[in-house]
Amino acid sequence: MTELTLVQAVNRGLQEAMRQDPDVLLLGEDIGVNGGVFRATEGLYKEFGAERVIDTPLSETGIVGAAIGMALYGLKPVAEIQFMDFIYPAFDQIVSELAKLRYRSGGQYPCHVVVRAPYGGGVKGGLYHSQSTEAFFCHTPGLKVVIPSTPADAKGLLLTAIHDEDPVMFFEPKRIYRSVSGEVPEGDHRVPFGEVRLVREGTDVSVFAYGAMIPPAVEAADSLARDGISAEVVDLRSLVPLDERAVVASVEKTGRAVVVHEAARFCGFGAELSAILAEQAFYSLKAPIARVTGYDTPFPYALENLYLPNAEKIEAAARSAVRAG
Amino acid sequence: MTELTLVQAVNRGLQEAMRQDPDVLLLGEDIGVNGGVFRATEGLYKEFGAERVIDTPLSETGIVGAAIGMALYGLKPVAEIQFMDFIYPAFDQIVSELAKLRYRSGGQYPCHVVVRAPYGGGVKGGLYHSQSTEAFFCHTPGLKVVIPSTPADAKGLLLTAIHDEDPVMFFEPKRIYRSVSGEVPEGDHRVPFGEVRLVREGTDVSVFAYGAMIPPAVEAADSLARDGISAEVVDLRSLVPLDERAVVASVEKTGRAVVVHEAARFCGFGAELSAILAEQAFYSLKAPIARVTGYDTPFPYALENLYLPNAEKIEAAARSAVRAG
Amino acid sequence: MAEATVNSSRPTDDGSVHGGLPTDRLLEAYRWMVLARVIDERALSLQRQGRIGFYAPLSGQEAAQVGAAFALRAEDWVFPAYRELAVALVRGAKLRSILDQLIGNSTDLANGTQMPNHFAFRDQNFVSASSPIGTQITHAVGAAMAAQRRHDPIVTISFFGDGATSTNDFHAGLNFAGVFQAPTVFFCQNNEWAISLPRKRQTVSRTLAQKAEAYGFPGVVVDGNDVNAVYLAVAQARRRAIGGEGPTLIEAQVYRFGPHSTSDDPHRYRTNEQVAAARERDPIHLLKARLMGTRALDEPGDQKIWEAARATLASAIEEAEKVPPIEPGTLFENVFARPTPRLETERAQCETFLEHGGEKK
Amino acid sequence: MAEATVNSSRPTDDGSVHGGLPTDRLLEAYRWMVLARVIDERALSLQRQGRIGFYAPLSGQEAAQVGAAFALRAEDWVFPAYRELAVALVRGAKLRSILDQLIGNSTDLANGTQMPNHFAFRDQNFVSASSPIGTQITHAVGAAMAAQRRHDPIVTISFFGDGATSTNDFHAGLNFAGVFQAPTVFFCQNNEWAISLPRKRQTVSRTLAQKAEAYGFPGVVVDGNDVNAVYLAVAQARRRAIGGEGPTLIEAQVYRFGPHSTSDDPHRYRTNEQVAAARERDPIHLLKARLMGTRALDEPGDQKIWEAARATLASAIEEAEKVPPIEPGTLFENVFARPTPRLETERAQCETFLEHGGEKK
Ligand SMILES: Cc1ncc(C[n+]2csc(CCOP(=O)(O)OP(=O)(O)O)c2C)c(N)n1
Ligand SMILES: Cc1ncc(C[n+]2csc(CCOP(=O)(O)OP(=O)(O)O)c2C)c(N)n1
Ligand SMILES: [Mg+2]
Ligand SMILES: [Mg+2]
Repeated sequence: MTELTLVQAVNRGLQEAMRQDPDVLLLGEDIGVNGGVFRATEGLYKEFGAERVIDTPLSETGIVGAAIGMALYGLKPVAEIQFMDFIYPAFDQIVSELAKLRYRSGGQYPCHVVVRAPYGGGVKGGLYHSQSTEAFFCHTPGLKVVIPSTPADAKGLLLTAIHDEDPVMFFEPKRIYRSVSGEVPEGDHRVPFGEVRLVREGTDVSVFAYGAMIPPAVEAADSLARDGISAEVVDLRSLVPLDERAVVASVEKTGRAVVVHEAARFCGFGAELSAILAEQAFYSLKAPIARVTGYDTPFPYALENLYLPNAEKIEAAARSAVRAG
Repeated sequence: MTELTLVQAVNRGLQEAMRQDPDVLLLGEDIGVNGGVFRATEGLYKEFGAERVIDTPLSETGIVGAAIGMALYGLKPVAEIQFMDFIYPAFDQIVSELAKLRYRSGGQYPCHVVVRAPYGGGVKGGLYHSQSTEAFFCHTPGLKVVIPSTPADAKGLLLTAIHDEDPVMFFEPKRIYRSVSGEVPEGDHRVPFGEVRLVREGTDVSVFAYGAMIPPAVEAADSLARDGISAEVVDLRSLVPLDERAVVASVEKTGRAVVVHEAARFCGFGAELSAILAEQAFYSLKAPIARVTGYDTPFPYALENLYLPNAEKIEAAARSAVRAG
Repeated sequence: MAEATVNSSRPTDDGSVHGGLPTDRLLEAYRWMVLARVIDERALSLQRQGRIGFYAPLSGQEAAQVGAAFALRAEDWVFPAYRELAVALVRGAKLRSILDQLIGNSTDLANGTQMPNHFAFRDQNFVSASSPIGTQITHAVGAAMAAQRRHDPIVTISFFGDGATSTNDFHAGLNFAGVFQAPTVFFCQNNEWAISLPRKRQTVSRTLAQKAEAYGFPGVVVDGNDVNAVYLAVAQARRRAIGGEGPTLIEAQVYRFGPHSTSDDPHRYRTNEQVAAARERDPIHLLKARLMGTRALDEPGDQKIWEAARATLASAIEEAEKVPPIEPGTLFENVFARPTPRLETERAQCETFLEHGGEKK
Repeated sequence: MAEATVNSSRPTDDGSVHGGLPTDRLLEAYRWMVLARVIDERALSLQRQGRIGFYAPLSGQEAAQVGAAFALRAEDWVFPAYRELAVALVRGAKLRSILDQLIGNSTDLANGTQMPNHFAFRDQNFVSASSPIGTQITHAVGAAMAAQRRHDPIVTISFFGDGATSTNDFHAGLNFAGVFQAPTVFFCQNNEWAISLPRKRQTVSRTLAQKAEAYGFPGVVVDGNDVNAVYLAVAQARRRAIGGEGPTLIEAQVYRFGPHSTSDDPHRYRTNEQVAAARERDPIHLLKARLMGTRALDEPGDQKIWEAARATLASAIEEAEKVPPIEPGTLFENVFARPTPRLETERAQCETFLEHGGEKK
C-alpha cells in the first residue's frame, strides 16, 4: 500500500499495465515528454520510450481512429483525450466504430481500446474544460463507462479496463485529481466492473453519486447524521455495466433516493437512475426521486460554484425526501 | 389544405420558408440536382438555384461549421445531414459551437441554424441508417430538439424552427416519410414549440411517444380500447423545450405511464420523462413507469422488427401498468 | 515527386516490381473481374426481387480492385469501404459467405447485423466495413503502426472513394501516417461520383493524389481501368511501405457505371451519354482485348469464363437461400464479449415477448 | 505557385498594395505591439496573484497579429482563437473590455461565461473564440460564403496555430473554401509549438502553407516577425478574395516566447537556449531597430511608448477590478433567446437556494 493522489494512482495503473504487457501502449496529446497536462503520464515516456508513449498530432479523430486500428491488430492501446470537452472530434470514431465493431462483425473484430479523459468542473475551466457528458457514452450500446472517485479505484478500475475485452471509456474527476488521496495497493490491483462501492451505509435515504461528487455527498451525509438522518452514500463508479441490483436494493431499504451528478440535468445519467428506480423500486419509494445536478445551461466560468452540486444542495434534497414521506 | 405525405410536407415547409425570406438557404449532400436521397429537397434547386440549395463536399464537419458561419453573418441556413447516423463528424460543431455560441458570447453572437436529419429504423437500414440518438442533443443545453409525426406538424414545426432564434435539431421519422399522409395547411403554417399534441384522450394510462412511434402507440390504444382500457396517447414532438406541464397533467389524470421510443433504453429520452414523472407526478403514480424502447444493442439489420417497439409491446406494457394498480 | 503517373506501358524503373503481371495472372485477374461483374448484375436483380435488401455495385471498378488485391499478400490487412466485393473475392472470401452476408441469414459471419455489402472476413484480414464514409482510413493507419511496432513485415491498405477525401478521417489518417511513417497504402478509387456530387465539386485540387503532398509523402495517379497498372502502383507502394519508406496515396481513376446503390437513381444527375463514354474504357473489355491480343484468350474461352462465373454464383445463391434465417437470440450477442446483466434481462424480456407470439415479421 | 515567400524587402509586384506600411503606420503598429507585450507581462503576474484565473500569452506573435489586423477593414470579420489579443486591440476592442473578460466581472461582454482569452467583441466583428482547436476555421468560411451571397465587399479571416492544421475543421474549411471560392483568408501563426509538440511532429509537410495546394488555392509563407511582410501578405490575400479569386492560406512563421498558457511549464519540453535563439528575432526589437534606423523613433520616444502602455493598462486594470462580480441570475441568460420553462424553474430553484445562504464561493 502506498498513499497516492488520484492522478498518481492513474499513473501507477498505467505503469503497472505497461510493465505487465508489452502490447499496452499510450497515445495522446502532450503525454510524452511533457508527461500529460495533468501529469497523469509523468515518467512513462522515460521508462517506456516514444514507441509506447506516443505524442500525436492535434487530432482526436486520429488518436481514437489509430487506437482502434491498433486494437484490431491486437495491441492494447490506451488513448488519452486531454479534456473530455475535446472528445467530440473523435465522437464519430467512438460511437460509430469503437462501440460497434464487435457487434457488426459478428464477433470477428473485437476492438478493445481504453479512452481516458479528465472530466468535470470545479477547476475554473469554463465551458470547455469542465464538462461532464458521460451520458452520451452511456447511451451508446457497446461501450463500458467507468468513473473512479478514489485513488484505489482509479488504479483498480483502470487495470480492469486495460485488461477488459471491450471498449472502455474511463473518465477521471480532475477536480479531485490531487485533493483526494488514499492508500493504493501495489501491483496488479483490480476492481471489477459492475459493482457499486458502498461509501457509507444508511437507512433513511440513498444518495447515489460518482466521481467528484462523492466528497460533497459524504459531507452532506455527515451533516445529516448530526440531525439523526441516516444517509446511505453509494458510489456508482461503473455506470455501464451498472450494478442495478445494488441500486434497487439500497432504495428498497431506505425508500428515498437522491441522485447527484455534475452534468446538466436533462437527459443526464441521473434520469436513467431515476427511471430504473421508478420501474424496479416503485413500491419501496416513499418520496419523489430527487436529482441534484448541474443546471441545463452550458458550464459557466465565473459562476461555476453556483452551477455545481455541493453538500448543501445534496443535504437539502435529502431533507426534503425525508420530510416528504 | 392539401393532402401530403410527411416528406412532402417537409419539402413544402422548406419551400415556403425560402419564398418568404431570401436569407433562408439549404446546404447538404445530394440535396441539389438530386433533390435529396429521400427527395425532401425535390424541386428546390430548380426554383432557388445553386446559390440557395448548396450541394456540399462529403463533410458534415464542413456542412455544420459553414452553416454556423453563415448564421453568425445573418443568414438562416438549414443544414441537411443525410442520415442522423452520419451526424457525428459534425458533433463537435453542434455541441461545442452551435449550442454554446449565444451563451459564451453573452448574447453577442446568437447562432440560428436548423439541422435537419432523417432518423429511426424500420427501413432495413441496419446499424448506420436506423439510429435514434435524439437524447444526445436533448442533453446538450442550448439546442432545441423537435420531431414531427404528422405532415401538418412536419411543415408547421419546420417553419417555426426556421424562424426561431435558437439552434434547432429537426429530426424526421424516415420510416413514416411516405406511409403517413394528411392534410397540411397552405402558406405560413406554424406549430409552436413546447407543446405536446394530444393524439387521443384517455383515462387509464398515458402513452408518451414521438415520431414514428405514434402509429404503433395509436394502434395499441385502439386494441386496448376494445378491452375497455382507455389509453391517452401524447405526441411529445418538442423534446426541448418539453411541455412538462402537459406530461405531468396527463399522468395526474391517468396514474400510469408508458414511455415509448426507438432509441436504446439506457439513458434514452424515456429516462428523462420517467425521471420527470418520478419527481413531479410521484403522488399520482399508481404503477411503475414502463419504458418500451429499443434494446441496449446496436441497431440490427436482419432482426430490426424484433428490436423496434411495436403495438404489441406497447399494449403489453400498458396492460401491465393497468394490472399493477 | 508528389505525383506520378503509373501505367503498364511505362512500367516503373524499379527492377524488383518488374513490368507487371504475367499472362497467367492476367487471365486469373480477368476471371475475378468477370465474376465480380456477374455478381453485380445478379445482385441488382435479387434486390429488385426483394431477395436481398440493398446492393452497391462495383461495375467499372473491377480492374482497380483486382489489381490492388493482386499486389497484396495474405498477411496484409485490408480496410475496405462497402464497395470492395472484388477485393474480398480475390483474397479468398467464399462466395457463399458473401451471399450469406447479402442475405443476412444464420450463417452470415456477421450475424445479420449489417446491411448488404458491409463485409467482414477475419480469415482474409478483411476488416469489418461500415457505412460512415472514411472511418476505416485511420484504422488502417493504426494497424500499420501496430505492425511496425511488432516488426511484422506486412502492410495495411485502406480502400475509399473520391468523396472520402473530404472526410475528417482522410485528413487525420494521412497526417498520422506521414508523421509516424506508417507502412500503409491509401487506395482511393476515384469513380468520379459521390452519389450525385461530381469529383470536380468534391474538391478543386487538380488530382486527388496530389493531396499526399500536404502530408509529406508521395501521391500517384493510376489508370484504374488497367489492371496491370494498378497492380504495379500498389506493388510499388507496398514495397516502399515494407522498406520503411512510409505511406503512399494512390488515386485509381475509374468510373462508376451503375447507380451508387439500389437506392439511387443516377438519371437525376448524369446523362446516359456520360456513362456510355466511360463504358468505352470498360476495364473488362480492355483486359479481354489485351488477352485476345496475346492469344491468351479467345471468344469460346471467354464464353466459358462467363458461364462458369454464372454457374458458380447460381449455386452459391441456391445454397445461401436455403440457410435458415437468423435466430432472435443473436440480437444480444457481441454487444460485449459477455452480456451484461441488463442485456440478459432484455434478452429474457425479448424471449417472453416472442413466446407470446409478439413478433411481427 | 502553391507557395511563395513574402517579405518586406521584396514587396509584391502588385501596384495596389505598394511596398507596405508608411512610417507613421509602422510607428502605430509598434505602439500596439508594445501594448500587447505589456499586457502579456502584466497578465502573467495578475494570474500568479490570483487576480485572473488563466492567461495565454502572445509574446513573439505581436508582429504577425498587428500586421494582419492592419491589412483588414472594419467591415471584415475576424474569427480568432484564444491568443489573438493584439488583433482585438488593433480592431478597437477597449482595453477595459479585455480586462473585464480576463476577470469575468459583471461588465464582461460575455457575462463571465468563458475562461480568460476567449474574447467576443461584436462591435469589432471579432467573433466569439472557443477552446476547441480549429472550430472557427469552418465558421470563417461559412461567413465568407454568406458575404459572397449578399455581395458584401468584405473578407473573413480565421486565426489559428500550427497545431490546428491537424484538425477536422482545417481540412473541411479549406476544402469548402476551395470549392466555393470563399472570400476568406486562413491565417496560421506557426509558433513552432502546440503545447509540447514541435511543429515537425505535427505534420511532415515541408511548410504548412503548402497544404493549400491540396485544396486548389495558393499558400504563402511569411516572416511573422516582420510586421510589414505580414501586412503585405494579408493585404494581398484580402485583395484576391475581394476580387473573386478565392482564398489564400498564409503561414506566418513566429515563435512562442512564453509558456503555452499559465497552466504550462515549457521547461519540460524545450530548452532556454532554444527560446533565447528565437528571441534574437523578437518582432518588437526588429521593428524598433527599423524605426530607429529611419529616425522615426529614438530611445526617449521608445521609453515613452512603453510607459504610456503601462499607464493605460494600469488604469484599465484598476477600473475593471472595481467592477462588481457577476450576478448569479446571469447563469441562466443566453442559453436561448428566451428562457424555457425548465430554465425558469431552475433559476427559481437557484434563487431559493441562494436566499437560504446556500452558495459557497
Ligand atoms: C459520414 C457520411 N456521410 C454521408 C454518408 C452518405 N453517403 C453514402 S455513400 C456517399 C458517397 C460516397 O462517395 P465516395 O467516397 O466517392 O464513394 P463511392 O460511393 O463513390 O464508392 C455518401 C455521401 C455516409 N455514408 N457517411
Ligand atoms: C480539439 C482540442 N484538442 C485539444 C485541445 C488542448 N489544447 C489546447 S491548445 C493546444 C495546442 C494548440 O496548438 P496551436 O494550434 O499550434 O496553437 P498555439 O497554442 O500554439 O497558439 C491543445 C492541444 C484543445 N483545446 N482542443
Ligand atoms: Mg466515388
Ligand atoms: Mg502553435
